Formats: sequence, C-alpha cells, structure tokens
Amino acid sequence: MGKKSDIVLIENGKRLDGRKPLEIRDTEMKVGVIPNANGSSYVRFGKTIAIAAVYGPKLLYPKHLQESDRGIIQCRYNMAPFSVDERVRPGTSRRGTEISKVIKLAFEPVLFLENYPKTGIDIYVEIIQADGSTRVTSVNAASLALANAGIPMRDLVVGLSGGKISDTIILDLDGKEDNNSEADVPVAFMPNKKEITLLQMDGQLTNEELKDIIKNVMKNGEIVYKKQIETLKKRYDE
Amino acid sequence: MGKKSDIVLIENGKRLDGRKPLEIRDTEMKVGVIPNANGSSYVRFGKTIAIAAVYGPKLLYPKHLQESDRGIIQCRYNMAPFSVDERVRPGTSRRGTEISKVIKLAFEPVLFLENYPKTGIDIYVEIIQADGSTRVTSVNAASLALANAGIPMRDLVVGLSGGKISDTIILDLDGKEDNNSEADVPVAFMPNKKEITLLQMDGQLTNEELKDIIKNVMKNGEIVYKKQIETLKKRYDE
Amino acid sequence: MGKKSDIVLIENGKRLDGRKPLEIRDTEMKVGVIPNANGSSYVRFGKTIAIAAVYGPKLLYPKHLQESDRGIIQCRYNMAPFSVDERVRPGTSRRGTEISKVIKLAFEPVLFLENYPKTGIDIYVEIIQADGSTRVTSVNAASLALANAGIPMRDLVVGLSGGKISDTIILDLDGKEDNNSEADVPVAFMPNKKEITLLQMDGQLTNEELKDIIKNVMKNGEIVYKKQIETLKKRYDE
Amino acid sequence: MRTNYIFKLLEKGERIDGRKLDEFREIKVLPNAIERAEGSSRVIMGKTDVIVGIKLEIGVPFPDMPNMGTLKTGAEFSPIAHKDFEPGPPSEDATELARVVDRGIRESDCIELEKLCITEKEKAWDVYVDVHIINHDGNLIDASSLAAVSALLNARIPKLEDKTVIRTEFTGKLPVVKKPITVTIGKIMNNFLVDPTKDEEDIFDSRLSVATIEDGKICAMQKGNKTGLKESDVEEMIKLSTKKAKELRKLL
Amino acid sequence: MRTNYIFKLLEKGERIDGRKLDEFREIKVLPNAIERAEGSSRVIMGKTDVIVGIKLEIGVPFPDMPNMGTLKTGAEFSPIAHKDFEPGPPSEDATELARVVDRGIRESDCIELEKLCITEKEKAWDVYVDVHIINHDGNLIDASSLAAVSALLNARIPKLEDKTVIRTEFTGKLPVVKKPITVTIGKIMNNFLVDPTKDEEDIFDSRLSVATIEDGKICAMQKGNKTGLKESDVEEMIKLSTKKAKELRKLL
Amino acid sequence: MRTNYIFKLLEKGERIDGRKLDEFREIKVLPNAIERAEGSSRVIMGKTDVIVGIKLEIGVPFPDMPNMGTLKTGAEFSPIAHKDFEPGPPSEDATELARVVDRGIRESDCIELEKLCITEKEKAWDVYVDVHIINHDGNLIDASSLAAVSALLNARIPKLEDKTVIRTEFTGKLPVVKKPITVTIGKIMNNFLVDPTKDEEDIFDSRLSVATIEDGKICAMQKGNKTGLKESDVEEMIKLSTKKAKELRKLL
Repeated sequence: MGKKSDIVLIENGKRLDGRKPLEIRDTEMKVGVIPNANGSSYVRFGKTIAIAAVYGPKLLYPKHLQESDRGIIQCRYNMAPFSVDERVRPGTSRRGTEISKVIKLAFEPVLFLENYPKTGIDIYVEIIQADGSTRVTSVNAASLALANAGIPMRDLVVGLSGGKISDTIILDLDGKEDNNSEADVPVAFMPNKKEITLLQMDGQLTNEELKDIIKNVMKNGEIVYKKQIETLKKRYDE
Repeated sequence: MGKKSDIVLIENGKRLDGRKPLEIRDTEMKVGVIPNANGSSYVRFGKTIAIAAVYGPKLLYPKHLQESDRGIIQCRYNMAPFSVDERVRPGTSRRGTEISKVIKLAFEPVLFLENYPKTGIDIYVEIIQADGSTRVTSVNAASLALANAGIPMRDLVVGLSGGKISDTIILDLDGKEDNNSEADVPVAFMPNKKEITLLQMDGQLTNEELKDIIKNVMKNGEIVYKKQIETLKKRYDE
Repeated sequence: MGKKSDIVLIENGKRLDGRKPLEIRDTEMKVGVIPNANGSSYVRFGKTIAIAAVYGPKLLYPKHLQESDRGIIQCRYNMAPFSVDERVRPGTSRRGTEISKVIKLAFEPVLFLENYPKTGIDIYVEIIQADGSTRVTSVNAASLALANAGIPMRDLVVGLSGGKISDTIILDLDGKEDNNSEADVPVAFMPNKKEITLLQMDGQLTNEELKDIIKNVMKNGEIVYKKQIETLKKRYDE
Repeated sequence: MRTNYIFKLLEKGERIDGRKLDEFREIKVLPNAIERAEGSSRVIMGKTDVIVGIKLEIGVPFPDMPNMGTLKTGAEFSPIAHKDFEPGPPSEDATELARVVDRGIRESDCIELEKLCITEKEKAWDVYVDVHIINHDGNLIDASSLAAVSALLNARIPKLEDKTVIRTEFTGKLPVVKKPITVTIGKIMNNFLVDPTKDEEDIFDSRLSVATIEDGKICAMQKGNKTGLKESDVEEMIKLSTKKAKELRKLL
Repeated sequence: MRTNYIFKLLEKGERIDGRKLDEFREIKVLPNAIERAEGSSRVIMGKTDVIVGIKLEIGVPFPDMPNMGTLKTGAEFSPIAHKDFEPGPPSEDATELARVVDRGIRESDCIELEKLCITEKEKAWDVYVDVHIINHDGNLIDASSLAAVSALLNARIPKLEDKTVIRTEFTGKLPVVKKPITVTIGKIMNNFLVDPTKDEEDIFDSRLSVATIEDGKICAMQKGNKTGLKESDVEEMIKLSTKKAKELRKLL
Repeated sequence: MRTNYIFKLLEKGERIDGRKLDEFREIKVLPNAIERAEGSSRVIMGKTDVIVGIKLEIGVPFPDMPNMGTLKTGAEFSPIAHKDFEPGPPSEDATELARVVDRGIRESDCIELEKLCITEKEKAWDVYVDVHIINHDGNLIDASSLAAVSALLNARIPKLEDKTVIRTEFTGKLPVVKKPITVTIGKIMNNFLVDPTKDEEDIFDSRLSVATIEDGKICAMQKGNKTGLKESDVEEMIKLSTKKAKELRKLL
C-alpha cells in the first residue's frame, strides 16, 4: 500500500529506535545451539529471534518424494505461539507456507544437491520472537545452520530487508516499520557471487527507488556477511 | 418435506421462468474444453454450469487402493466458492462426499472396468455456477468427458431431475424449484439399455406420482441424450 | 485443585447416591457383545458404560509402524457424542489422546508382546454413557475384551478410582464426585502380581492420604477382579 | 466360497440363514438405551447392532428459516464394529448413511421444527441425531433409521433457565409427528432381498432404500451399488419396501 | 527431448510455439463469466484458463482497521486442470499463487476498502477473490492476477436489508480505483521470457513477477525458481515487465 | 551397545554422565527469555532446552465457572529439537506433556483464576501456557513444568482499553500464589533415577511424575512407561520426588 498510516517513523534522520536510515539493529549470532541437530544457529536482529536447525542429508521417506538424481530441501518456517502480540495458533498458515517456500528457494542455488540423490535436507526455523524482518532473519539463521552442519555450500546466503519511509531508504525494518512503511523489500543474496536468491516486495516504489534499495541492501549486507563469517570462525576456534 | 413454502412456482401452466412443466432449460454442451485432460466437457442447463475432466485410466497409487481384477472410478464433485449466493468454503463437505459417491456409482455399470486392472479412472466435476439440478448436470458432464476421453462405454449416461409442484410433474428443476418443490427426484439412466443408475428422492410423493416422474424423466431424457450425441458428433466432425 | 466447590458430597457417612465411602456402584459386565470382534465386552459402573473390542493380533500396516521383535498395542478411547450432557463433537481430543495412551500402557505389562512380532493388537473402547471414572471403566472393559479374544495375559487388569471428599476416602467416583472431590486417583493394577500399571492423580493430597487411597483401591479392587473372573467363567460355561 | 454358496442358494430362492427372501432377521428395539441422552434407542437386527442418541443444544436458526430449530444427523462407524472400520474422519459410507437417515427424518416432516424456536432469528434447539454402530452385519441404513425414529420418539426437551440448559428437568417431549420407516431392498440376480446381512450386501447388484410414512407416501429414496435398475425393478422394489415398512413400524 | 528442443530453439532466440521471447500468447478476457457471483472474469492465455469469482460477505473489521472492509484471496488448483493437481488442501504452489495475487491487489490500494465499512468496529464487507484454475499451461500468476482485477472491475455490492444480503439487487459498484497488472518474466540461459507455457516454466532458471500500477510504480514482487539473479538481471526483468504490463492493462 | 553400557553402570549404581542416581544435571532457569510475551522462561537441564511463553487473550468464561479466567496449556515438539520430531499436529507424547504440565498448574491452584474475570459470564483472561521444545535430551516433563511456573511468575497482565489489549502497558502481575514443582522418577532394574537423559528414558521400566506444592502436598501424578509398579515402589518414588522438588523450587 502507499503510505499506510500517519505514524512518523523517521524524524531528523533518526528512526524511532534511534537508528540512522541504513543502520542495522543490534545483532547476535551463535551456532551449535541445538546439540541434537546436525547444524543449528541462533540469530537475533533487535528483538527478532530465529532459531534454525538442519537435519540431513538423509534418505527421504515416503519414497515418492525422492528425486533419483538430486537431494531436495524441505523447509519449515514457524512462529512460536508467544512470539508476537496476539498468540499465534499452532499449525500451518498460508503466510508460513509461502515463507517456507521462498526460504527453501533461497538455498537451492548454494547447495550441491546433485551430490545427494534420494535424500532430503531439512531446514527448520522457529521464530521465537518477532519484531519485523522475520523471513530474512530466518535466512541468516538457515545459512549458519547449514554451514554448522558441514554441508558444502557454494556461498553463504545473507538476508536483509530494505524499505522506504518518508522518501528515505531504510534497512532492517522492525515490526512497526514493517507495518507502516511505504514499501518493504526482503532480499537474500550470495555475498560472493552477488546473486539474489530471494526477492519480494510489498508497497509502492518507483523503479529507481527499488534499484536503490536493492543496491543498499547488497552493500550493507556485507556487515551481515562478516558477522556470519565471524560466528562460524569463532565456533571453529572453540 | 411436504409443501415447503407458499411460493407459487407455477401459474397457468407456466413455471416462474416461463417454462412448461416438462420443459428442459436452455442447454449448452461442449467437449474438449480442458486441453490437459484425457477428456473434458462443459455442460450448462440454464444457469447451472458444470465442467468435468477425466484423467486415466492410470496405475493407482497408493497401491492398497488398487483392485487386482478391475479398475476403479474415483470421483470428486466440487462447488467453486463463487458458484452460489453465499460463498462456499473450499474443502470437502458431507453433501459433496455423498454426491461424489452417487455420481461414481452412476458410471460403474457403463464402463468396462474389468479391462483395466489396478488402474483408476478419475472423474472430476466442478460446478462453477449452481442453479438447481447440479448432480444430474454433473452426470451429463461426466458422461461427455468419459466419451471425449475415448474410454469405451456400454452406453452414455443421461442425467435429468424430476419433481412435483402444485400437483404438477416438472422436469429439470432450477434452484428455486429445488428448494420449494414438493418433491425432487434426480435420475441418471442409460438411454439405450433403459437402466437407471442414479436415483434419489427428497420430498413426499405417492407411489404413482413417483412412477410418473420416473417415466417422464426417462422419456424426456431422450432430448438430453440427443444433445449429448450431437455434441460428440460435432467434435468428431471438427 | 483443593476443595473445588461447596457442594456437600457426603453426609452422615453416606454419599449423594447413598453409597458408603468405599462402596462400588452397581456393576454389570458381559463379554462377547460384538460378534465381529476377536474379543469384546460391555462394562457398566453405575451410569458409566464402556464397550470394548479387540481386533488382532494382525500384521501391522503401514509397515513403518511394525516392530521387528514384538507386537504393539494400539488403543483408542472415544466418547460417543450422546454420552454426556453437552454433545461431544466427534473426532480426536487431547483428553482422549492422553487417555488412549495411559490405557495402552496399562496393558503393556500383561501381554506377551514378544510373541507377536510385526503385529498390532487393537483395543477400541467406546464410552456410550459417562458418569465419572470412565478411564478405569475402560480398563476393565479392555481387560475383559482381551481375555475374551483369547489373547494370553500374565494377569487381568483391574481399574478402580479412588478419591477424597471432606476428609473421607472414597472409591469409584461418579461424575459429580469426579468434578467436585478434593482429589481423584484413577488406578489400574494386576490383581495377582499386585503391580500398578496405571496411576494418575488430580487434586491435593498428603503423601499419607495418597498411600491410603492406593491401598484401599487395591484392596477393594478385588471385588472388581472377582466380577471379571465370574464374567469370563460364565461365558465359558455357556 | 461362501459367496458361491449364497449364490447357489439364491438360485433356489433360499438364504444362507434360512430366511425367506422378504423376511427380516429377529429385530429388537430397545428405547432409552442411554439414560443421559435426551433420547436414545438401540436396534439389534440379527447381528447388526446400532445405537442412536439424541442431544439437544441451543443454536442459531438458519437465516432463511428464522423460526425453526434445526436437525443435524451424524454417523460414526466406530472401529469396534468391524475390522474394516478405522478411526478417523467419517468415511464416504458413513457420510452416506448419515445423509440417508437425515433425509428420511427431514423429508417426512417427522419433527415439528417450528416448535423448537426459542427466540426468532436468535435461538432455537439444534436436534442432534447421532448414529453409533456397535456391530456391523449388514443393513445399517434400515437399522439406523429405525433407531433414529425410535430415539426421537422418546426424546425430551430439557429445561432452559436463562442461557443454561438444565438436563435433569424437561419441559416436554420432542414434537415428533411422523414415523418414517426406511426399508432397503437388495437385488441379486433378479431376486429382491429384504434386510441383507453383510455377506449378502457385498454381492448385491443394486440396492434401493425407500423411506415411507404412515399414509403410504414415499419421502426419501437412495439407490446404491453397482448395476442399473429397470423401471420395473424400481417399481417392484418400492412396492416390496412399502409393504415391509408396515411391519417395521409396528416395532415402534 | 521436448526440453532439449526448447533449449535449442532458445539458443537461437526462438520459442517452441513460434512466439518472440517477449510476446504474449493470445489472450481473451471474458468478464461476467459467472452471472451469480458479485463479480467474475475468465482469462484464457493460450491454453491456460482461469476463472476468478468475487463474493461479498458481511464480516467483522480487523480491530486495528475498524472502519475498513477486508480482502480475502484464495486459489484452488482444481484437479480438472492438470494431472498433477490433486484434491485436498491447497498445495504450496496454490498458496503462493493466492498470496501473490492478493499482494498485487492489496498493495496497489486497488479497492477502496474504507468504503466497505458498514458499521464501525462491527460490520464491513469481506471481499472474497477466489481463483479457480480450469486448465494449467503455465503463467498462472499473470493470468490469475489479470482475471482478479477484471473481476473486481465488474463486481457490484449487493443490497443489505437488516442483516440479510439481497443478492438480486445492488447498491453500486465495488469501489475499484487502481488496476495493478502483474507480468512474470522467466529467465532461461540469459534469455528473458514473457508469458511462459508450462513446458518453459519447468526449465526456468529463475522467474520474477512484478506488479505495476498505472503511474508506473511497482507495488509487489515475487522471485521464484531455483537460481540466483544478478542485480542487472533484476533491473532488466523489471523493465521488461513494466513495459509489457501496459499491453495487458489495455485488455481490461 | 550404549544401552548395555548404561545397564552395566547402573548395576554399580553409576550413571553414564557420572551423576549420582538422584542428582540433577546442571540446570539454568532464564526468566523473561521472550521480551514480547506476557511472561516467559527458558529452562536448560543438561542438554534439554525448553522455552515457555505466556500469552493473555480475552476469552469467554466457561458457563459453569462464569467468574473465572481459564488456563490453556499447549506443547509443541518443534522439529528443530530432535530428529524424530516431525512437523504436524501434536503427537501423543506432546499431548501428554501438555496435559501433565497443565495439571500441575491447575490442580495446585497456582493461578488465582477468579482474579482474571473481567465481566462476569462475558469476558475473562485466557492464560495460554505454550511449551516449546528447543532440544530434547530427556526429562521434558520436569523441565517444561519448571519453565511454566517460572514463566507464570514473571507474567504481567496487559492493559485493557475498551476491547483492545494494550500490550505495552500492564495493570499488574499475574496472580500466581503457588509454585507446583514436578519431579519425575524413573525406575530401571530397581534403581530410582532423577532427571533422566533421553538415553536413560528409552530404557526406563517405568516412570512416575509427581507434582508437589510448598506445603508438601501432592497435586498431580502421572505414571508412564511399560512395566507395573509395586505399591512400595510408588511410595519410594513419591518420597524421592517430593524431596528433590525442594531443590528445584529453590531455582525459582
């Protein structure tokens, strides 16, 4: 939608939480948080917290889901009942189904699925607290969990959202910005190959504005990428 | 139920839409309307529109559904959400389950199922607009779709509803008549073998009235039969 | 909960229905009531009526449920829609799922499951009328149905509930007592081996009170055991 | 083998259990089987055993019938009743059974639903008719329909205080004014059979269930099974069904 | 083999059905296809065939938008439309389709939802947009989005009497003020394709669906399929999509 | 093999991780783990990791308790937590866990539900206790029960304006007056074990979960696993559980 409300989201170049337009929230990343999983991670952007686990690759059942020449990714994105203001009823939602699909697609290009015929790699992401940008936070969590599982990847995948409020381009939208911005653009990309693997948009933007947002996301996504690398290195050093 | 309401459905021998008691509504039939299907059809009686598709015969999965000595018919009757006044919620309903079953049974006698062991023949009917007599319209649509699929049949199957209003026997009930008639008798039959393959009744009738209705349905069903034949011929001529 | 309401459930040593504290309601037991089943029973405690059927042991499908070295028990406890004041909607409930599980566990110790690899033994219990103590009534019904099915058992299983009202220990709680007692303790045990196979508790009790209740249940459970034996004998004598 | 034997006997006009073609099995109708339900009945037909319970709940009338109560019929094929019945949502056959039982009651105007309105447009009694199968040995439609009407006949309307239903006191009987009876006729090799066992049902060519009311009128019909019927078959089956319905009605 | 043939042709910049890379198939927009719906349209793109019907029902506004109607979009992949579509709850792909169609309408402010409030906080029109697939030969997103807007454009608001919806009389048209158009661009081996058939879709490297409104603004996007896109790819795909949207808009 | 090793050690009264039979693993209780929930707590017991979140929603009181709020407890075995947990509706084990956690809270009168009524018969707070398993290494019942009480203890009641819940302001703490503690005792070959790991659980003969309150009273019990228990076993297990509960209560 165009301007969604009269809430002032930016004043004197500062956003409601004091951030500059292109500033990313305080971020925390950990791996190996779920001992049972082959790989796992904890990722927090501000108050948005995602926990991801990777199980597999393992032979897929029922058999009719197997592909004879490659592995497949199965992904479930889920919000804990207590993650948002109004309790989320457990079970699948249409929003969850769509997000699960786009996250899955975000990782298809980076895995060597042809090396795992007949298998499935399960990526599970739980949003245990939500304050905007949950799908890109999930992408970062999944990227770290896959790496932590030791599954070879062509590149990591970085997720970051961009948007526009009062003619200003912003990054890493929080919940209030998500609901009231003029546009919201979640992006995931491979930082080395510079390829976009998830791209969606809600709101209204000119072609130029959109280009600008994507450019800024990919530039500042470097920060998120470094944080991922750092987190993985720290783990190896332990 | 006995007289269901005080609505006058017939006056001076004319029904609300001007039809004579035994007159069938304006009818339209086409086959081959769904390129992907093995056979398909479009059938309209007045404002009631059914689209049918046939897929198969094809090996049935899961295996436990297979019968070793014959094929089975699987049928789904479904109403589009926008087909009636109040939106229909997608998903199975008890009414839909029952109608699917009686349509399936209407075709058991005409197919050479013993020639297709372990296979299934799928008949799908979508009511995209409903104004009474949907199950018999579905029968006509399924009959044409099966013929269009080139599946050998002992006979075509003709569907037509009969009923009674103000002591008058009527045919091809529309929605208002369906809801307010004294009785409603959907019938499907094989026009050459003169065998009834679907027969249900709601309302109150004497034995004689019922006999009379069935007789009239089978007699005037000839018109529907001719229309089916014509439609199939026209297709071959194309 | 502690004292749940102000309803007086016992006065002058008599309960609302005239029973003495440790008295069991009028009880009726039959076996072989379902000709189709391998074993079956009808058990009534006051107004609580359970009908149980046993099917099996039989090869389990789908295969992934099979255990290569032993049979498994599958149990479903279900309440008929008309069994209680407010109609029960058909389908699984969380309460039903839990009760099914504890009933199943109540019989694990008495069956020689190691003798039936890859098979399943199905225990189905229908509560057709409920007035308290339904799960222990179900245990008695299942015990008789298994014996009636001729499935070897290490011991029968006896079910009986205990509880506390106004500092008095009672047995075989009816619906009103179930809802308003200070505590409710359903127990199932093997009468010869003196082993408890189902034990739950709701309410508030001291350790001593609880011990006392269990002791009384096991002592008076003898009456229920004798009734089971009698019922089975009578059947053989027929 | 059993099937072949049934066929052979039928050629001679005989049935495996010694009955005549148009003879019912022994039938017991046991009203008030479930004390706590508003109405109930158990019907035992040979080895077929069904219970129907009636519950009344407060509901909202349909917008197009603002001053009438509603009838809601369900059927559960409990897994206790047959090895092929599985727990889970109602099968196609259970759904058909519920709808056929429902139609007999509804179309006969058996219940005076207009007397079940509490407040126009807002509150009316929902009458739940729940069929529960205890043992399945054929002819579920007739047994269930009979049990349903029997249960309705002994059903009472609970007292209403404020918004609360008091189920220990009653304000009267459920207004039941008709007794629809459904009799299913099976056709096997040009024989017409009444009250089939499960073994007989499995080899039916065709079946026709007909519900009739006291005045002889037909109020519902449902054809089943896999072959077609001639007009003359239908006529004969209706005639037989109507005749046998009178016998069943006497059991109520 | 067919796949290989498609690849070979694409190397020469050709398509299997003779179209140019950026050419639509023949498109028919048939508004008012379903008389009894409040609005409807059928769109046929080559062999792809979809119907969208609009229904209006009375609902309760969301607490945070107490004076607005609501938009509810659904999509059913009817099993009539393709051998791989199965009866049952909506698949992942059907869910995505519904959400992409929804987003184009919602984000463009296509419907003036604030005009659909009946009583603040209590009653408002729910606008149901239901996509029904009749035959699937690719590009369901564009066909469905087009049909949805076309259906909304001919939708009318039924009369309201008391609490009853009178669906034979209307109080006016649904307030539709924008015409969002979605055009999906597929990428195969550095070729950008418009309006893909199912065969082409199956071998896409990547796809990008872009919804635009009259003033050229983009109001929704969705990337699909399995490979990554360079920034320059995205730019080119958006440009092509925006250009082709103008052609489609003329069909409304 | 691992199983055999566990058995061998147990014969010597030892456990695979070096603990005494009646010793807990290291336990961390982390209240307020989820800022946006009305209450929350994370409990880590060895490798077992659970989060409980509390949400308050406005609901309708039960007709038979017209002036009380309601408690609703759920448990999700998230597939992140164990390779055997699958997405989908709650399993039998998840259902049991939810019901055991619920019973401990409910039967201890932990929450003063009568203080949660807003308008008699019409509005009251529903207290949702949702257990989310992060990693499953045994003893989910004790960990979840502990996390639930810890979460309730820090839960606050949001402000209510008109019909709207304002979740950034609070009118007070949730009235929690009891601290039920559940300790599960496992029996393996006549050994009684506290706080089992998953490996130990898998070879339990039997388990008994006992919830106790401050005054030493027992408020809920649940027997699990596959063998019977002597009366004397039950007594010993209750004694041990009650004793260990005091240790856990100190962590709140």
